[in-house]
This record gives sequence, C-alpha cells and structure tokens, in this order.
Amino acid sequence: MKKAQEHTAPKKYGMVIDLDKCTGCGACMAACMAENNVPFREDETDKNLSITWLRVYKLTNGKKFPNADVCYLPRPCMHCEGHHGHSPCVSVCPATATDYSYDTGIVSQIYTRCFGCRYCMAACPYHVRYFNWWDPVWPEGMEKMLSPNVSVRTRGVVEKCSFCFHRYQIAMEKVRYEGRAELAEDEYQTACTQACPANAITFGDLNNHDHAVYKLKTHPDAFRLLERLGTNPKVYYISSREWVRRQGDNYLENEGKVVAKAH
Amino acid sequence: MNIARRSFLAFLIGGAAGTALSPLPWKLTDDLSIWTQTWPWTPVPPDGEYSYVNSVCTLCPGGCGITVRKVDNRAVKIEGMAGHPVNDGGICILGASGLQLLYGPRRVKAPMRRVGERGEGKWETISWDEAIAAAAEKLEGIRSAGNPQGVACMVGDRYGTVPSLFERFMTAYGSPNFMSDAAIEDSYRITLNLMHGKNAIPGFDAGNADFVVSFGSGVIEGWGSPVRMFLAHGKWKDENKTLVQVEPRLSNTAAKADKWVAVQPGTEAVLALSMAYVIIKENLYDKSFVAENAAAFEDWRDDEGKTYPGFKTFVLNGFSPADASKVTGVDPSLIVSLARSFAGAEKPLALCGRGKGNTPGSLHEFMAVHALNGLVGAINRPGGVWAIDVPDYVTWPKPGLDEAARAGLEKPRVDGADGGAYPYTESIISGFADGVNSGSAGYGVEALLVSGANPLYTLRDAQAVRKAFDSIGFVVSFSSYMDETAAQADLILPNHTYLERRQDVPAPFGLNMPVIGMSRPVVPPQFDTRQVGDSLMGIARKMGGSVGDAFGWESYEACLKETMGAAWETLEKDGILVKADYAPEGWGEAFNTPSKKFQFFTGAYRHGENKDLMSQMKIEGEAADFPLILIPYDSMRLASGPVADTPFMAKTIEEDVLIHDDVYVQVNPATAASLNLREGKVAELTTPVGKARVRVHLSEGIGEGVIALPTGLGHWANSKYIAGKGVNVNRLMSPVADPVSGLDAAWGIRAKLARA
Amino acid sequence: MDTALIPEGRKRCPLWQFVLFIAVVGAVLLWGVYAMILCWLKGLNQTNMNNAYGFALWIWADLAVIALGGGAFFSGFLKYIIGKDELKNLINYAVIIGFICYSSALLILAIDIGQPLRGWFIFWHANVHSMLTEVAFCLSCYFAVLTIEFIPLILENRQIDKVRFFHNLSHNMHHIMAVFAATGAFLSFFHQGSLGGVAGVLFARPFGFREGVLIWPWTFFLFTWSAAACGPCFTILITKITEKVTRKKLVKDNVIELLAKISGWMLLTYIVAKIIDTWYWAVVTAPEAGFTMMDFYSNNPLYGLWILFLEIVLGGIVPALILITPAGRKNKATLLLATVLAVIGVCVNRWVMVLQVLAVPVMPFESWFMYAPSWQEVATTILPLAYGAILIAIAHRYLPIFPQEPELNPVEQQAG
Amino acid sequence: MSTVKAKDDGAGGFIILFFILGFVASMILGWIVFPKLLYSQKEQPFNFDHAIHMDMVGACESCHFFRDDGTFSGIPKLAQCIDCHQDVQGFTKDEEIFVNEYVRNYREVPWLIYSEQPDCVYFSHSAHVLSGGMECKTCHGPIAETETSRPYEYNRITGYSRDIWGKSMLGLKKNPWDRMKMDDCAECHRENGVKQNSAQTHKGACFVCHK
Repeated sequence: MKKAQEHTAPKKYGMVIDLDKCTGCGACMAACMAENNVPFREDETDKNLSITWLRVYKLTNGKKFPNADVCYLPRPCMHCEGHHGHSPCVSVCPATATDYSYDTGIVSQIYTRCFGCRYCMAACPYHVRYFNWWDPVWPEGMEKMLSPNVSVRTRGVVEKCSFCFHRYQIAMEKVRYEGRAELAEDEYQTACTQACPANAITFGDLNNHDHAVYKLKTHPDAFRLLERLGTNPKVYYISSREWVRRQGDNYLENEGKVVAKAH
Repeated sequence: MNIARRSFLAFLIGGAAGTALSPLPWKLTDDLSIWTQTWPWTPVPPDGEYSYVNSVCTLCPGGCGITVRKVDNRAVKIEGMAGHPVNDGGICILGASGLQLLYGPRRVKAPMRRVGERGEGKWETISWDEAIAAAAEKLEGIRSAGNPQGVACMVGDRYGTVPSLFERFMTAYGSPNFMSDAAIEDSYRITLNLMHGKNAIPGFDAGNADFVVSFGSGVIEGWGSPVRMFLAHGKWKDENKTLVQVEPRLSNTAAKADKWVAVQPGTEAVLALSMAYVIIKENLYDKSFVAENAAAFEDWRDDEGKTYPGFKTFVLNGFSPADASKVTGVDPSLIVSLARSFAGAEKPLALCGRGKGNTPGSLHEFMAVHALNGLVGAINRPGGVWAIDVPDYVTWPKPGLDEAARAGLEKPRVDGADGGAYPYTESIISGFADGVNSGSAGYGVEALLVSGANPLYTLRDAQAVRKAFDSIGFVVSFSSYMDETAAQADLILPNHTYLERRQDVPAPFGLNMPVIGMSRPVVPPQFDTRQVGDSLMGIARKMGGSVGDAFGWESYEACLKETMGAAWETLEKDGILVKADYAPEGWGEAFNTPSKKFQFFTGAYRHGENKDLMSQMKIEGEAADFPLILIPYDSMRLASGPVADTPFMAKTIEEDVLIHDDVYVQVNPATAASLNLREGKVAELTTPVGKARVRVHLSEGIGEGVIALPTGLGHWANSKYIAGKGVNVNRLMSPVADPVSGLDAAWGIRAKLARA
Repeated sequence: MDTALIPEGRKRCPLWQFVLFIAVVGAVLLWGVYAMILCWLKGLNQTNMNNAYGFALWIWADLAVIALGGGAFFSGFLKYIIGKDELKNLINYAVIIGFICYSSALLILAIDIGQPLRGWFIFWHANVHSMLTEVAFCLSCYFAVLTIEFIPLILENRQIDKVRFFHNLSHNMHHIMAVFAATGAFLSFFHQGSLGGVAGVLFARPFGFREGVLIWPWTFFLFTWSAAACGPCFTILITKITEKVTRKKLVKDNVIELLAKISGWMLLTYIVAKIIDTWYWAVVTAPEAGFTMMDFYSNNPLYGLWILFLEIVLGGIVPALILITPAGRKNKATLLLATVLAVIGVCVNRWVMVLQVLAVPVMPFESWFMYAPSWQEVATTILPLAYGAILIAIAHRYLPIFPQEPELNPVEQQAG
Repeated sequence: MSTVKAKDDGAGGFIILFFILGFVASMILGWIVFPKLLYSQKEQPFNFDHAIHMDMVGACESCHFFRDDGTFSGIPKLAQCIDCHQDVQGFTKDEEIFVNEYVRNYREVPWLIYSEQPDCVYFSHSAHVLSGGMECKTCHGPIAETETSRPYEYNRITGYSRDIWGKSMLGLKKNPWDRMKMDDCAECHRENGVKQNSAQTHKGACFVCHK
C-alpha cells in the first residue's frame, strides 16, 4: 500500500556569511521578520527585549579615530551540531520542544510544545533564542500580511530562527509532485539569503560537494563563532580582517594570531 | 463527627474518585493547554493558493523589481525580483517591509476634509465627488480672482506621467510654481548639462569599475539605486577591486572601503581638485581624451580674444597637496598616492553626493569630482560615468492656454528658480518657504498641492517651512499615508499605494542604461483610494474650460497606455522595458557643449568664487557661538525620504542610534571630554535654527569638533512605531543655496552641545 | 478561644497577638499574591527579565530555598539511616521547613514559566536528557514525600488526634517514616544535584560549565553536598529565630550542637571540594574556552573577586571552622554567626551559578549584561517568606512540633 | 470516645451510599454532561453529497487536487465548482442554496473542515499521497460515500474540530481515521520508519510535522 519512503542522504544545512560583503543594511532582518511573522512593538530600542531571529551585530576594532573600524556580523541561529546533535540548547529543553534533526541538521523549535522555562536561552551563548514577553499585537489590518507557513507565537514561549524550514517543506511539495528525489540547491534558500542585496549570505547543504557552501566553508578566512566551546555551529563567517576573525572567539592574551583552519 | 458530616465527606470522596475516573479533569487539562497554544486572540493566517506578482518598487528612486508573494488575495511578502537588471533578486530593508505600508495603520482610507484646527487631527470622511468638487471649487476661485500663480505644486519625482500630469495641470491652470523634490540627481543633471552639454542623468557603470573614489557617497548606504550599488560592492569584493571613501565620519561605506580618508567635512572638493593637481602635475591623465575630447583644460581665449585660465592653470595654481592638506586635514602623501592609484587604475571612477544623496550639493564639488572622471577618461566607457538622456517618453502636445493661464505663467516663481540667478535650475523646492515667507515673488501663495512629497518633514529649516504652510490657505495632499504634510493639509485625496496602482517608473537614478519600469496592482485597493492621476484629472475636468480640456484622456490608465504607446505591451508583460543592447555614445558624439567637447571649465566657475573653492564649503553659523559642526548621516535602516520607517525597520535601528525616544549624537570622546559629557548623558544640541534633546554616544568614528545625527528620525505624524522618536535633523539645519544651482547645498551646520 | 486546638502541656501567646502577627505577615503575603496574579494575567513582561536574563531572581530563589530546605532530607538521612536518634527532637521542624521551602520552590516555578497551563508538559513530554526534567520529577516526588512526612505531624493536633482513624494513621505513618526518609534522601540527592547540573551542563556558558563524571558535572555533587551542609544550618537558624520569637527554649543544646557539628564537617569538606573545583575551572576548564579567571570578575559594575571571597571564605571556610570547633558551636553568638554565614554562602553560590553565568559576555563583541529585579519579582520572592512565617506560626501554635518543649518549658497546672 | 460510637451506630451503609452517590453523580457529569458542554455543533452552509459527485467525476482528485507547485488545494473554491454549477442542477434545496446564494454572488462557501489541523501543524498531502502512496480514506474515512454533511462539532475551549480528538472521549479508535492527534501521526510514522531522525528522542523529528 505504501510506497518506499524518501531515502536520501542526510543533509546538513548551513550558511556562510561573507562579512566583507555585508553592508549592515538590515534587509536580511526585515526579510526574516516578514517571512516568519515576527512581532514588533512600539519601543524596540531595548535590544534585550526585541525579537530579531537574525540580529546584525556591530563589531568595533576599538581603535581611535581615524583608525577605528566597524564590521557588521549577521547572527542567525547557528543550528549547532554540538557533539552528534547535542547542541547546547536541545539537550536542556525539559519538554522536547526543541530538537535536532539528523536529516537536515536543523534545530527546530515547536512553540506549542514550549512552556517557556527559558533554560534553552540560558544555554545558548549566541543569544539566538527570544522569549515572547508580550502577546504579539498587529495593528488593525496588518495581520493580513501574516504568512500561513509559520505559526504565530503567543506570549510566554521561546522562538528562534529555523533556517526558514517551512521553505524546505514547501519546496519538497514540488519535489514530490514532480516525482524527483532531491531538492535542488536553489529551491531551498532562507529568506535572508534570498533578500541579501549584497549577496553576502550563502546557504546550502554543507555535506553536498556541489553546493556553494561546501567550498566556501573551507575558505582560508572562514571561521565560526565560539568554536572553542564545542558548539559545532553550522554558520560560517568569512572576513579578510584579522581583528574581525579574532572577535569570533575568545582567546587568551598569549594565544597567537587566528589562523585559518581546515575544516 | 456526626453522620451528616461523614456522609458529606463520603460524597466528596466518591465524587473525587468518579471525577478522576471520568475524562473531565484530563481532557480539561489537555484542552486548557491547547487553548494556550493558540489563544482565541492569536491570529491564525489562513492558507490558500500561493502566487507571485512581479512589479516595481517606488519607495525610493532605486526602481528595483519586486516579486510579491501572495496567499489567495493577501500579499504576504515582498521579495527582490530575480533577474531584474537593477537588483537581481536583492532587496533593501524598506522594500522588504513595504507591506507594512500597504497594510499599515497610517493609511488614509478615504478622501478626508479637515474639520478641526490644522494639524489637530480632526477629519471628516467625504465622498470622492465631494472631495474633487471641493478642490476644484477652491482652485477655480483662486483662478477667477486673478491669482492662478498663487497656487503651487510639489511632487516627489520629476519624471514620469504623474509628475508630468501635475506639471501640465499647473501650466494649463496658469502657475509657474511647479516644484519637484531635489536630490543629488538634480546636481548631477546640471553638472552634465554644463560639462557635457546634455540634458541627461548620470549612469554609473560601477560594477565594472576597478578603483572607485567616493566623495562622501553612501555607496552601501542607499546612494543611487541602493541594491544595485550593494551588488556592485559585492562584485568589487569578489574581484578585489578598490573602494576609497572620502568622508569625515566612519560610515558603513567608510568601514567597508579599502581605504577610509577621514577628510574635514565640507572640503571634499578641495581634495578632488588636489588629486587633479597631482594627476596633471605628474602627467597621469588620459592624454587622448583630454587632447581630443575636452575643452578648457588649457588656457583658452574667447571670441573677443580675451584669455581665460584653463582647468590646468586653475588647479596647478592653488591645489597642491601641501595646501590642500591644510584645509582637508588629509596627509599630502596620501593625496598623492590616492591620485596616482586613481589615475593608474584601468577603470577608475569618482562619485559624489553625500550619503543617500537625498539632498543636492555644491555644484563646484560635483564638477570637481566629475573633472576627475574627465581627467582619466572615465566618461561613457565601461566602468565610468555615462550620460543617459532623461526619460523622454512623455510627449504630449502642449496644453491650450487661456488668458488667465498665460498671465499667470508670466509671473516670477516663488522659489526663485527662474531668471538670471540660477539659469540651469528648473525648480528649487528648498527656496519655496523663504519665497513664501518673504513674499519676494510679489504675490501671495493661496494654495498648495502636494503629491509624492513630504516637505514638512524633508525640507530643511522645518520651522520656516511650517510658517510658509501656515500662511497658505488651502493645502491639498494626495498622500496615501498620514504623513507630516498630510496631517497639516486641509483636504486629502489619498492615492493608491504603489502596490495597488499601475504607474510608470522612469529610469532608476544611477543606472547606466535607459530603463522604464511599470508598477502594477499587486492587490486590489484596500481602501477607498484613487490613483492620483485620476484625482488630478477629475479636478481639472470639474474645473472645465481650458484646464479641463488639457486632460482629454478618459482615465489615468488610458493616458498611461497612450503615453507608453508601443512599449505598453512589454511593460504589461514584464513590468520593465530595457534597451538591452544599449551602449553610450562615443567620445566623438557624446558632448553637446558649444565646443562639442567635455568642458573641464565652464561658465559656472565664472561667478567670481574660484577663491572660495579653496576652503570648506559654506555652512550656517558662527564658530564663536557654535564651536562644533553637526553633520547628518544616513542609514539604510532609517528611511529619510517622504516615507518613514516601517515597524520592521524601526526594530532594526541600532542601539547606538536610539534609546527609547532619545536619539544619540555621535561625539568623539575627546570632544565629549572637553564638554564634560559622558556616554549616554542627556545633552542639549543647539544650532542657529533649533535645539533638541539628545543623548551622547562616544564614537571613535568621528573626528574632534564634529558631531553627527542620523536622518530619518523625529517624525511627529506617522505611526507610533516611528513617530515621536529622536529628532528630525532637518529641523536643526537650514538650507544653504548653492551659488550655481540655487539648490540646497547644506552639508552640515554649526552647533553646540551642552549638558542638559 | 482556640485553646482546644493548642497541644496539651504547652503555652502559647494570646490569640490576639497571634492574629496580629498573622495579619501583618499576611499583608506582605497578599502583596506577593498580587504580584503573582499580575505575572499570571499579564505575563512575564512584569519582570525585569529579558532575553539575556532568561533566568533571574526567581530561579535563584528556587535554588536557594531548595538548598536551604536541604535540612529536611539531611537530618532525615541522619536520623533514620545513620541513626542519630537525638535528631528526632528537631526532625519535625526540619520537615516543616523543608515543606515550606519545597512548596515555595514549586510555586515560584509555576510563576516563572511562560505558559503555566502547559507546565505539566515537563512530565508528559519529558526530555530525559534535561537536568530540568530531573529537577522537576525529583522535586515533585520529594515534595510528595515531604507532604507525607508532614501529614502525621498535622494529625498530631489535639482535635484531629481524637479521631481514632487519624490517630492510628498517624501512628502507623510514624512507623514507616524511615522508608520515606530514605526515599527522600535518595530523591534529594538527585534533585539537589540536578539543580547543580542546571548550570554545570551549559557547555557553551564558560562561567557555569564544569567537567564531571558520566552525565553529571562536578556542580551536581557540589550542590548536593552544599545543600546537605547548609540546609541544617538553616534549620538551626530558623529554630533559633523561632526560639527568639516565642521567647522559650524549644530544642536542647546537645541536639543543636550535634547537627551543627555534622554540618560543620560537611561544610568544611564541601568548601575544600569547592576550592579544588574553582581552581581546576580557573586554570583548566575556562582557559580551554579562551577565558582567564579575571575575565569573569572584571569590567563590570558588580561581579568582582569580592563575591568569590564572600562565597568561599566568609560563607564557607569561616562558618565551617566555627562549627567544627566545640567552642564555636557552644557559643550562642558564634553559632548564630556561623549559620548566618553558611546560609549567605550557599545563597551567594546559587546566585552566581544562576545570574553571573548569564551576566558574563560570551561572544567577544558583547559586554556584560546587568539586571535588577522588578518589584513584582521581589514581591513574589518575598511571598514564600511570608507564607513560611505564617505556616510556621500556625504549625507551632497548634502542633506539638518540638518534643522537648514541655520538658524545657513546664507549664503550671492552670485552674479550669 | 465519639469516634468509637460513630463506628458502632450502623451508619456504615449510609456512608457507602453517599460515596456511591458522589461517584455516580461525578461519573455522569464527567462522561455525559461534560462532553455535551465541551463540544458545540455547527451545521455546514448546506448539505454536500459526496456520493453523487463521486459518480459524476469519478475520483477525489478531480476536485481535491494538487496544484502545480505541489501544494494541495483542499476544499474546492467556487471557481472549480462553477463549471458545472452555473445554473441550478437537479432539484435539491442544497443545490438551490449553493447556486443562488454563492455562485450568483461570487461568494466562497464557508465550509467547515472536519479534518482541519491546528495552526502549528504542517501537513503535506504530497508526502502522504504522492510519495507515501496512501489512500484518502486512510485518514479521511469513507467520506466519499456520504450523501449528507454531518454537523461539524468543535471543542469550545480549543476551537478544534472534534475529529482531531475523535468521537470517543476515551480517545479510543477502531479505524485510522477515528482520531487525528499527534500520537496517531507519530505511530504511523514510526511503523513506517518515516524520518526517525531526532537527536533527542530518536523518533520523528519535530519539524517533520510542525511549523
């Protein structure tokens, strides 16, 4: 009665962000918010209360005028693989509301399962997890632009970037309809990747030799955030500036220059 | 214990046991938890059929192609249109959040007439017939009283059918006071007019340049067609091309540039001319271009035999790196190396126009920078500046004029754009307020039509603009949103938003090919609004006579279709019309100056102000009273044109820009220390035209004595998500008329900062 | 008026005094209840927590009260398992204090979660890998045990005891109490430990993370140990306060001293282990993540080395030394000082393991996160104190908690 | 002592009676009254005869089809019905209502969907029907054979269709379509080895069925 299940090689979706190209324009953030029904409030200036699945951080080199320099660093969820899928947040969730899939490498968050203990937020060093301190309210009429593909969250739950997993689901509908086995690289791209006007973000399967990210992650200037903690994140950054790469992790004073690592 | 009590206890225990064995507690617990998962007040967006509609974004002059994702009849997301010649799938933050304007809380939902005091926010909704009649009656009254010139009109964009309809209306009606929002495009147009002899807008083949010197242009902060420039920037990074940013402040562009040249503010032209000095002195310029296709490089003689110094003499006599260094603060050796690298590059390109380019600039500066392009021959060639003819598809016959119209059109303009002072300038929107307030035109302004512009917010010296508005008896706004100007209007005839209307979108600024786009209705009109072209035609027809006769089209769409002619079909189908095989005119044919050559030195320099060039451009205020210089800065995350930030954009405003309702002013730590100010402290910022409450943010990205405020804040009308936050920097600045163009060339203003 | 309810042979203050006390403390309680209702109705936006401080005052309060409530399981363990029979004179009170602490902890947790109506998901959809799941299960089970331990005490009320059924029930329950005490000790070992594990397993939070054995980080054992050490100190402290308030001696000195002595040695061994743990963390664990110890104690307005000194020296070494010295624990003032210091020490430890963990910037381009609780958080944290005071007052008035009380405070036979 | 007396006064039976009374009352409340209170009924806008349509068009996919992007169309929109139903066909009252009230006014019929899953669920028809080869009946039951539309029952607290929990208050099911809770999805997925890829549970990962 039932046909064979979809048996395809496990994917490991990841991202490479070229910080040299990133202009800090924020289009990725807006695209992410629009894509994922992210709520907004009247005062969003306290960034510790503001929900931005993709947050663009501003890094400074700490030097004096005119040697000062800044660099923007977009920070989505890192979808940490940790050690064999044990990302910092997944294992701590008491209700299995967040999960790591060996099939896609995506760390999921199920808002209706989450009961808001916020342990995952304490566990995540990247601050990618956001709590809904308020019930979301859309001004009258604006709920028309809500996407049916992403659940609207209520007060009291944690939310975070999903690598636009619903886009994967939608893309798979077509793949199945057309009787194909595999998703093409460009069929599943995150909203931020698609929106980035500087083409700074590349997204794809880190396991797939044919995907752009596969090669980019081995770029000599590639690094990951807080790699030393063993989080094993799936978001890579590229920067030609040494000071930026050095801010990607913590180093003791006597530790040498950040050198490119092979991955 | 008595029996009754024990029986009751037994009843309770039995009840508890029974309840526990019934589904009630368990199902209730489960259902209550499900109730919390999607509360009754949590919106559940309905699913449906997905579709995509291509259109053009008109929120800025960038002209990006957009693809709007729809679920049944709802538009749910705006994405960049893949393969579009301008943006190829990319999108900016404003464009991406455009649906928040369409579905936003500040839409004007129907025609409205003011009932309370101006700006009080009391309106009555009226029918379209009433609204059209009210406008027509009032305008007819002014006209029949013999003062048609007393009606002024402000539009946002200069080109396209809608601005042309307004221009036509003003002509037929009999008023010379048709104005459009000014930006660097206007300064560039005059520059090309003077140096190329062309009525053209500049196109920058930026992606193909290999050494770009930007004189304060926010290449990645919204200058030109923003997404196009982002893509070019990405290409430079991929191909190891060089970007040098000349700017007093560490902008994002400066940070991303390969070299940031921290110049004294307002001295960019000096630096450009000093680079020219090195290039000429060291013979690094494009000899063939200069010799064969350029004029006034060497000293020259006019018909009467009088000798004039050429560009070479002019530059070599005053702009040595050593001298320029004193003014610009840039090390002479850096100027030399910069000039050498620029001239030595295969495809160098120099850009100017500060920040996003929302305000015009000093024409001398534009010409100085463009002369650099001329020196290296970066004109009409790959990687250079191309002169693209202004859109010319609006070719309607002139309207017939009656006596009243003819008389009115004879009158001087209120903004001072005509006559001898500024022969190259069509309109000077920044001069309007002064003209009204001083009555210099010799007649009063009785009515104002505003479409696509938000002058009360975007024009400098907001107090003077407000005063002018207050003196005008009848203000009609055609805005889709309750912006600052609409809030002060007497009558609002709301336009469809760009996602609900069909309208031509002329060439995006900076694109190096002639392109016409067309926006189309993505969703049906959400409210009782009307395409502004139809509203205007309705007024004209209601007025009748020669004014009505000037608009013979059945509707705006009929007008559009007729105007587009053969292009209509392509535009309907693709939303864009591209001349794919377009190539710029060769050097031999490119110039239409009297000499038919590239004019290094033009009449514009003969205003006896050559000496002033070797200094900081003029700004308002005295150094003694105002020891600091305040410069505005632009950010992609802050929409600073007629449209304000969407809620999504407001979310992205950085923590060093705004905290609650207070804006941060960027101050160098040394400056702050001298003023006894610390990080986060509240301070009072005073300029010759206004004062404001700000907070101090210490920044090493700005030099001593200079402070910076972001543009795009300080809205007072508009939605609660952006209104009431920060300060409108236009309120603290006043326009400075450029001596050549008359356009606002203010790049800053003197200021002081004190503890509050 | 309520003399019929007061245990025989014991003197209690006049009813009006009692009612006044309850009224005053009750007002504080109501304030806390008001704040609690605000949090439930309006949500956690009533707090000053934010996305950097997902855990804050409440979780600290939880950890602290559970550590302090550790007196119950440890004295139960000593009495029933080890056989320190003298402790029977204090065990009742230890159980009540434990009951208060644990019920408070559960209440605070119910306020602290974003979706209280879904709180049961932690049991139904339990993730066995999560320390919090372990906490929730053991905490609830141990609370049930404490309730069972508390019930025979209630049944000893003069009027209830008159009912034969209750009398027998109470009697039988006393007999099997050893089983519950053993269960309680076992459960406590785990949930005290898993509370330590809450911070210890956060491998991406270098301030909290500790290595360990199997799935348990060192903090797992340190938390159990410190609860066993400081819980009894809290029991002693509360007993002393009760004695002060009721103006009579309730427990003989030898009982107190025995518990104090055991507590002292526990504390001493704990603090040695804690020092080793801190040292290993500072020189091995943290540097591996790229941090020096001073990274955690500088560049911020609050957390300095002083807090380490307060926790380890003042709150650990000093009370331990006092308590293991016979003179120290015999002297009323030093005994009291030692228990206060030990209580502070363990509370500070719980504070840093919750709040400082989150305050430390982990991404190099971030700065320290600072936090001050809102009044709603403070009120709901004080709520258990008020509730505890009231419960103790009622229990003391109507239940024969202290077996030695009649002996220590003989009442002259009254007329009528 | 009073307690001793009470024990002896023969009130034991009385007490048991009251226990039973309480027990029975609460059982009635829990099993009969509560479900009545919990669920409310709505009638469909008009009756829909699946059987007659099956005779005419032959297969479910004729009306409930996949769109070209692989998404499932679900309940047909007016546009699909209009081909056949421009004018009143046959003589049923329902047909009259449909044509006169909806077709003529271009109003979509506000059908109530028995199998509507909550917002947090992502259900892919293509995965089940196209890749999994499942029949419609497996989840939807023999709806194709029905001639009338049964009333739509929904839970007053959650707003869910009753079909999710199922008719049985105990959650018992005989047929796969009797209940459509997460456990039912998970059970079938487990049996068929569908994406058992969760790092936490080694069962189905959450994002397979949730959004």
